[in-house]
Amino acid sequence: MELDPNEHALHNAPFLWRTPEPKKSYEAIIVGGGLHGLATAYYLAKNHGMTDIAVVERGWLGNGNAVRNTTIIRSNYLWDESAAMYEHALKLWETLSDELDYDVMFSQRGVLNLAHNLHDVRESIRRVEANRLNGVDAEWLDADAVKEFCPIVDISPEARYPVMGATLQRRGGIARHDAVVFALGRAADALGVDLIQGCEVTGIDVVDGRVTGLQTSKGPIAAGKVGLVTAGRTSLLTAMAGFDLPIQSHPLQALVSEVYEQVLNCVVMSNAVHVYVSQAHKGELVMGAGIDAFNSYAQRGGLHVIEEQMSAGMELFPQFSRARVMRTWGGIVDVCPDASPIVGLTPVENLYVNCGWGTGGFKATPGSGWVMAHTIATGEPHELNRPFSMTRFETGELIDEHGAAAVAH
Amino acid sequence: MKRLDDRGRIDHDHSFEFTYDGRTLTAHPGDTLASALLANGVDVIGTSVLMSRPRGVVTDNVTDPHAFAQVGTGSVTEPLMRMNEVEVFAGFEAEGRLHQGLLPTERESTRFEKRFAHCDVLVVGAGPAGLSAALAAADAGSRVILVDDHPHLGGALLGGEKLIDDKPATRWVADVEARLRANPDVTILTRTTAFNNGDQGAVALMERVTEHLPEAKRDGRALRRMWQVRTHELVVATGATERPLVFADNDRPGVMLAAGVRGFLHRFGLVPEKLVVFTACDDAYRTAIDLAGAGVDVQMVVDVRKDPQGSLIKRTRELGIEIRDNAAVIGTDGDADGVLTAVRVASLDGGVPEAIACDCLAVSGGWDPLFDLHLHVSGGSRWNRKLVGFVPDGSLPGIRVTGAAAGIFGTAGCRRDGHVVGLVAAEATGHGTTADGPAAPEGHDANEGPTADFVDVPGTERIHAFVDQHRDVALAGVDRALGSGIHHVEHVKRYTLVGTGTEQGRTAKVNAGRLTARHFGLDFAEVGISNARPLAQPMTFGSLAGRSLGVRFDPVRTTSIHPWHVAHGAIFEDVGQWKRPWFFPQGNEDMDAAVLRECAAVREGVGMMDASTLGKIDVKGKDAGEFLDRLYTGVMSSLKPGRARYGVMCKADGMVMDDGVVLRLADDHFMATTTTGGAAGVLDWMEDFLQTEWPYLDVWLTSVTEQWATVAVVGPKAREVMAVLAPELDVTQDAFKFMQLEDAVVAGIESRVARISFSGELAFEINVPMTYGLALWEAVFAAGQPFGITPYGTESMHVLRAEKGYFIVGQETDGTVTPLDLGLDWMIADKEFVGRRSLRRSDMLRDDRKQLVGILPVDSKDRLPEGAQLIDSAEYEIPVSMIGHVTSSYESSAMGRTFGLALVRNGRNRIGETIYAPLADRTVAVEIVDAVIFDQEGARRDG
Amino acid sequence: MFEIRCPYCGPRDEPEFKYGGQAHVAYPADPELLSDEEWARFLFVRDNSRGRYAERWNHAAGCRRWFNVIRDTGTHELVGSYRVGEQPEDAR
Amino acid sequence: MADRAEPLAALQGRINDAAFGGTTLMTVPFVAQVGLRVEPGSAAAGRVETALGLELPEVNRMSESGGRRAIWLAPDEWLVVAADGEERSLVALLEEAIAGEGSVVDLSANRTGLELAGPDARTVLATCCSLDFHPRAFGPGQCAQTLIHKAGVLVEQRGDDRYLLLVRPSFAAYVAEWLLDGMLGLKADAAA
Ligand SMILES: Cc1cc2nc3c(=O)[nH]c(=O)nc-3n(C[C@H](O)[C@H](O)[C@H](O)COP(=O)(O)OP(=O)(O)OC[C@H]3O[C@@H](n4cnc5c(N)ncnc54)[C@H](O)[C@@H]3O)c2cc1C
Ligand SMILES: NC(=O)c1ccc[n+]([C@@H]2O[C@H](COP(=O)([O-])OP(=O)(O)OC[C@H]3O[C@@H](n4cnc5c(N)ncnc54)[C@H](O)[C@@H]3O)[C@@H](O)[C@H]2O)c1
Ligand SMILES: Cc1cc2nc3c(=O)[nH]c(=O)nc-3n(C[C@H](O)[C@H](O)[C@H](O)COP(=O)(O)O)c2cc1C
Ligand SMILES: [Zn+2]
Repeated sequence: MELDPNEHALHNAPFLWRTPEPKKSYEAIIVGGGLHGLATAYYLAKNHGMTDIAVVERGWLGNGNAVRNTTIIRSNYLWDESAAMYEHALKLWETLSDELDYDVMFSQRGVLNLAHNLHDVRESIRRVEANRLNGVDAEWLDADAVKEFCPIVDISPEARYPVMGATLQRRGGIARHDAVVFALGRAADALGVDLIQGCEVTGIDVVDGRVTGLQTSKGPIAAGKVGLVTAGRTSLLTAMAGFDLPIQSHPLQALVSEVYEQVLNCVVMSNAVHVYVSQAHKGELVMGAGIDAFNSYAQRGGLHVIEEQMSAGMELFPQFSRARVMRTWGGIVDVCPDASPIVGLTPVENLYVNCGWGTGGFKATPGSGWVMAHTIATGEPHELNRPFSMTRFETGELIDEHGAAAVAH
Repeated sequence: MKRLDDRGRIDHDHSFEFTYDGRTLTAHPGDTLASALLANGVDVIGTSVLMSRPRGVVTDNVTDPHAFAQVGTGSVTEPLMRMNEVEVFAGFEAEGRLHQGLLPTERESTRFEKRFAHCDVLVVGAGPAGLSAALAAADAGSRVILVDDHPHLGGALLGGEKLIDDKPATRWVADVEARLRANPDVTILTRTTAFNNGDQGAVALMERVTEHLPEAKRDGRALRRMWQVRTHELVVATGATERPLVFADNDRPGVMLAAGVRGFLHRFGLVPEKLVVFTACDDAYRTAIDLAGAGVDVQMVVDVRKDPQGSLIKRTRELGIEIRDNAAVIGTDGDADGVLTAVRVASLDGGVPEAIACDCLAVSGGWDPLFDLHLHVSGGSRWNRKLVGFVPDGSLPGIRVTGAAAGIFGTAGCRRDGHVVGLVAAEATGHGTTADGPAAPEGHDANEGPTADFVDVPGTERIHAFVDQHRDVALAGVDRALGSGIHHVEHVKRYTLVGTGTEQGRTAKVNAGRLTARHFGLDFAEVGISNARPLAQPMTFGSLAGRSLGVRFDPVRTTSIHPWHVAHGAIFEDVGQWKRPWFFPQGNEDMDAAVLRECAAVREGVGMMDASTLGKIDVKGKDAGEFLDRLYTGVMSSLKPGRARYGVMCKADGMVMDDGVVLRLADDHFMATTTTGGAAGVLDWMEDFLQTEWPYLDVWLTSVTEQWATVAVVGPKAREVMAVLAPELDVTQDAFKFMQLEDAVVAGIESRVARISFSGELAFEINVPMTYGLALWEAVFAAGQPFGITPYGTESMHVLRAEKGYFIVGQETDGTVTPLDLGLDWMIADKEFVGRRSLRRSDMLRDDRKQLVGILPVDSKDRLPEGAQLIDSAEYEIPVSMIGHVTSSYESSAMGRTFGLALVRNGRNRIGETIYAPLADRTVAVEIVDAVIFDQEGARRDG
Repeated sequence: MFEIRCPYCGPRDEPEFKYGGQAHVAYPADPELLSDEEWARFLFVRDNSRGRYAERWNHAAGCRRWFNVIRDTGTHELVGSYRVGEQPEDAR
Repeated sequence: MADRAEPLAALQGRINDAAFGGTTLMTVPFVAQVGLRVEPGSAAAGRVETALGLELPEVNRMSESGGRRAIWLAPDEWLVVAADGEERSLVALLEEAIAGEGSVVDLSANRTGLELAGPDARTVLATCCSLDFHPRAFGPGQCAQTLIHKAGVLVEQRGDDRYLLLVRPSFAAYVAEWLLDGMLGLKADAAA
């Protein structure tokens, strides 16, 4: 089903947001009008009653990874800390459209993670078992069951890397990236949050170890508290505040095909062959490519990564041969050494950071906003984000999500 | 439309039949699907995406928002093919599907190829600018590739009646083409689209090799070929595209773009009966003039501008064509099928509209330079108010935009600019000399007037005045978006979907941006248009994958012994790119039965295994021992020549990275073995430290993984087999100890034999040059027959080593496990090694870390799945706290029971305790035991 | 797809190379002397700036040498390459 | 000694049949191959040159004399190739020459050879290798380590239109599959 853009013209357009100029000062400012920034602002207002707040965004709302991701939502992560965080988010997704009164097109069509060798199988079962005991829905399917669930996957044993089975999270799925931006922005605006676009933060004022305000392209703005929610550009911002993060920013490319009648009824991800693909509501195939190895802020990567993706895709879905890549793009993903985010306090008082979601933070959107809002409002991490602190890199208490589910989208 | 016999570049003398929507139609060689349909009077080619409105062909090129078809049938059907690009042939089949194509349902075997190419100057677009550039660069001595997406060179010159040097422009084209073809360093590719521009001149092209031919004439050749060009200089001469105007019912079949109408005349000899032209620029007058010249009844030119001047307008008047200035088409009328029958024209100052009968309305809102290849690498653009079009802004290294793509709209200017750009590009590649004059400035020909900044007709009905005809977005849709508070074009795009269709809104985006700017009273130069991205044209997955499929997708690596494994019915396991025998079933055995048999043979008699895939690194030099000491947790420098030692290495973060046995061959010579999957990574790791951290060490590394094949002879009877194979070699315990190496002739092959055991049994690993691997294997198999020698695979190997508590990298470890967690405290020598410091971090010192232990299910028949989680109590409620997981789990023939290995919190202090594996269908009690379960004294390794 | 100049073999396509992150970060001479914080910095923190950046590449499919490249992380311009032991000014 | 296995035995038939229009693919008989690591310009390198009777070639080049040739692999690395059976004597000769200042490793089984020759050889390579083999960029006596799609190879131009590819045996079939497929496509083009 797709929205008819004209039909609504006959009715009054639902209002999305105001375009305010920044006030002189705010109780709290969120830097970054991506999904996590918008969700943070929304929950600050809604859960914590803070309305003297602003989101400052250098471009337009959503112009970072928010609109560039492949929209896969799932919570079947291996480690307890991650599973708790993502499951919290998934539960929020399940009621988000109703709560925000705006259809974010969350479709729980199921996410398959394919296993192609014995190592994959072992790690998949390990994850399914851990998920189940953490209260996260997860199933192991053998190859025939995979075929039954997703008939267009090629499971023939002659394949270079035959499908040996898959994990399935039925509650996982996709949502419409742009709609989520509209929905969260509208809800935050309605609660009084100033969404300030075209406002780039160029400096962070720190006095006696404590943040007091921001320098921006629209002038200085004072702030009692500041949350940095700037994904791939976070290193540039923390440098303004005088500290570094263990983050590298990489291009991650994705692509969409032209629009076809529905052929793919679920999300399929494969680690060994490196594919993740779904078919959006409108009918375009949405596919993610591998990460480009180098770091970059250019929002683009190499075509060879896409070419490899196409070979991998054809291995699993031979009938995609005549599907066409219509548009490719790259986001800037903020990758942490353990493939888990950093959400919490910083060395600067009243300055909080939420980043490192890397290739997989879309699914966390409501959960991330929820715990970030808690952290900003109370000055203490929420129980769920406590393990995701910066200090884990010193103690070694990493939450290493590379091993079991290396395709972290 | 009607076909004129004396016009166009098609072969009028021949014709053939093809099928569209099940109807049999005729076409001529040279026809595209679009021209063929127009010639057959197929005005309605399908319906639109949201409103199901009838739609027709709009123009003669790939920017057409409607002209898409589903081509072919069965497994070779291809959705959304461009009707203006697809050439028809006898037997061609297509169906009108303007959106939502159909994917085939089966695998196809069509060939899509790739080719690499290199050049000094790549010229994209063979219009006057591109041809001039290519010729100048080639004449200067550069290696040139010239590409154009049409079957013929000439670009816009093919769709008009221009003169160059007083001769028809096509004569000039032919002349330039001949000169280029005569140059051996020039490659000309027609029917080829440049679709992606990457960094440092990496340009991707797609050539339609046999697509225009009937299946029978393709003869096994590729349908398409992707070219991966690396060019020093890229010349973008891709021309410009025309954009429409917005008015009520502007989507009716019969409403077309002006240059398209002209193109259909000149390229295909097609003309309407009665024409009206509606324009905001001079160029569309060419359509009126040319069609009048072809005998078409040109009713009127409706021009939104007041009192336009210039030679084209003058000429139009001279032909007696009525020009209605300061006027607009405010609506259109159609017949029962919706096809255009009349337009309604009114003055922009108001007044009564006048209906004018026509079957074609040729519209032009102006021209948009097309420079995607510059945008692909983050090139900028700026709005040129005078041209009323976007032009490239700023220059990028190695990329030059010329001709109409750069906003130079006159043919003479295009030639001039192309020539200069060609010379400059050649010079940049070290050929020729500086250009002989200035390039041409952007702008129209001197005889052409300015384009009006005009998008939609004031007061137009909103619902059926289309901005994006492909996505069915009308003014009303844009209004609604703009009424919601958004004002950024990207938000408008994402709200309305303008420009997100398969032609990426080529005819829509600029108008949508201008409407947005006007609505908010903003300057369009600031508002801009939504982002353009690759690909310049959509390309199929299959053609981008090329031949990298199946056996060519990823290497299948096998050892020299592999043919024997295949011949003896081995079932294989993928380990990285290697295929390794997993088990060797006999008769109807399943895996469990085969593995029990194989393991029993090894423990009771003798087994043999192909261990050739293990990584092997030759380490040579005076400092080789010191070097290895710095990388392994243990000490290697104290090893005596002729002896071997097991080693583990960590990443800098202290986590186990790889393990293997290190053999000392001489004082300054070692060979380190690695895991199969880790081989490349370990060598890279070693080289990294050697080259960048310790370049002063005298050490030389060489990969010898594939120099050596390794056959392991394992079991209590291994000595007896060895005695047969190597009569010269003293294999007695005293002469040949555990972890000792000997050079020996084995089965007549010069070998290096080592007593290394991964099973706890007496074992000999025989290493011979890879080419002798199969011969050795066969000899071992033959010599072992009297002892019942049993080939075994990786599964049995895993069972045997697990019984001994040996971990497998990647199975017991996952990047979060330290050597201490594995109980390898004894291997942490008192010296610095990479990663050591990490073992002192607080989290590494916690006593409740997960540690490697053995587990025995209380029910000795119950085999746990690997990956099962472990908890403290038999009763539990979800969520439950997990204390570890089962890393390995097997049935042991030696012990007659199931067992496993697990990582368990504080596990080593909990030996003897019972914990639980809560499975979906049952909860299994398991006892924690020492990781070494079988033969704890190690009595068996010496036989 | 980058074309990277190996200082030994010459310009080659990116797939022949392996990326190695920020250049000029030495393994600490005596890790035992470092605090947990200092050690964590070495292990995990690398420059992530926008603009000209000195980074390591290994010509994995060619001469297997590690070398350094100056690249602009904002534009992908490859300014030059230089050998291990040389300084960025040597970049050609 | 026992028989040696040809790494490409299983593909030999297809390799033989691939020829078209004078372009051929062939497997290459066994040769002795020895890996040499030595500091260029050092005394040891000088002794190696004397012992081999040839100059150690510069980057991306090969030098040849008396049936032996040295192929440049890296700034301090060469592959020395000689007739089958010479590996032992060659190792001994080189060991003696370097006298502990470097490394000499018998790699005779570590790579296997494929020879591609004929008027379309360059185009066949262009189907799977990104190097520029145009005569302006690559000529006889030149060599390079590069990729055939995802497999490493050492390419050496042995004459006009004649290329030797040395490949690890476990990748040989993969490389052959690419070359055979390239030839198949070009054969069809040539026929059209
Ligand atoms: C190709 C791709 C595929 C992906 N696929 C998935 C997937 O399938 N599932 C999934 O869960 N996740 C996926 N992700 C990851 C996901 O997109 C991100 O983790 C998530 O969107 C990041 O959160 P965010 O919304 O806060 O970041 P962003 O949307 O990037 O928000 C950061 C914002 O900060 C702004 N900003 C930066 N600097 C400044 C400054 N100085 N001043 C003011 N504002 C500033 C930026 O403009 C931007 O709008 C994918 C990412 C990519 C690139
Ligand atoms: N008077 C006007 O308003 C006006 C406006 C625009 C153009 N023109 C005329 O058009 C001509 C422009 O000459 P030109 O040489 O700049 O361009 P051109 O339009 O003559 O040639 C460009 C060629 O490039 C091809 N092409 C475009 N993108 C391609 C791609 N990605 N890959 C491969 N081929 C691609 C096109 O199909 C075309 O054949 C001149 O004659 C000019 O007078 C006039
Ligand atoms: C799930 C999803 C579906 C998309 N579908 C389309 C589409 O149908 N048409 C289109 O042109 N772009 C589509 N896009 C891509 C966007 O147009 C755009 O490229 C992407 O949001 C990144 O923005 P950028 O290209 O401006 O950098 C889609 C993107 C996503 C994430
Ligand atoms: Zn190199």
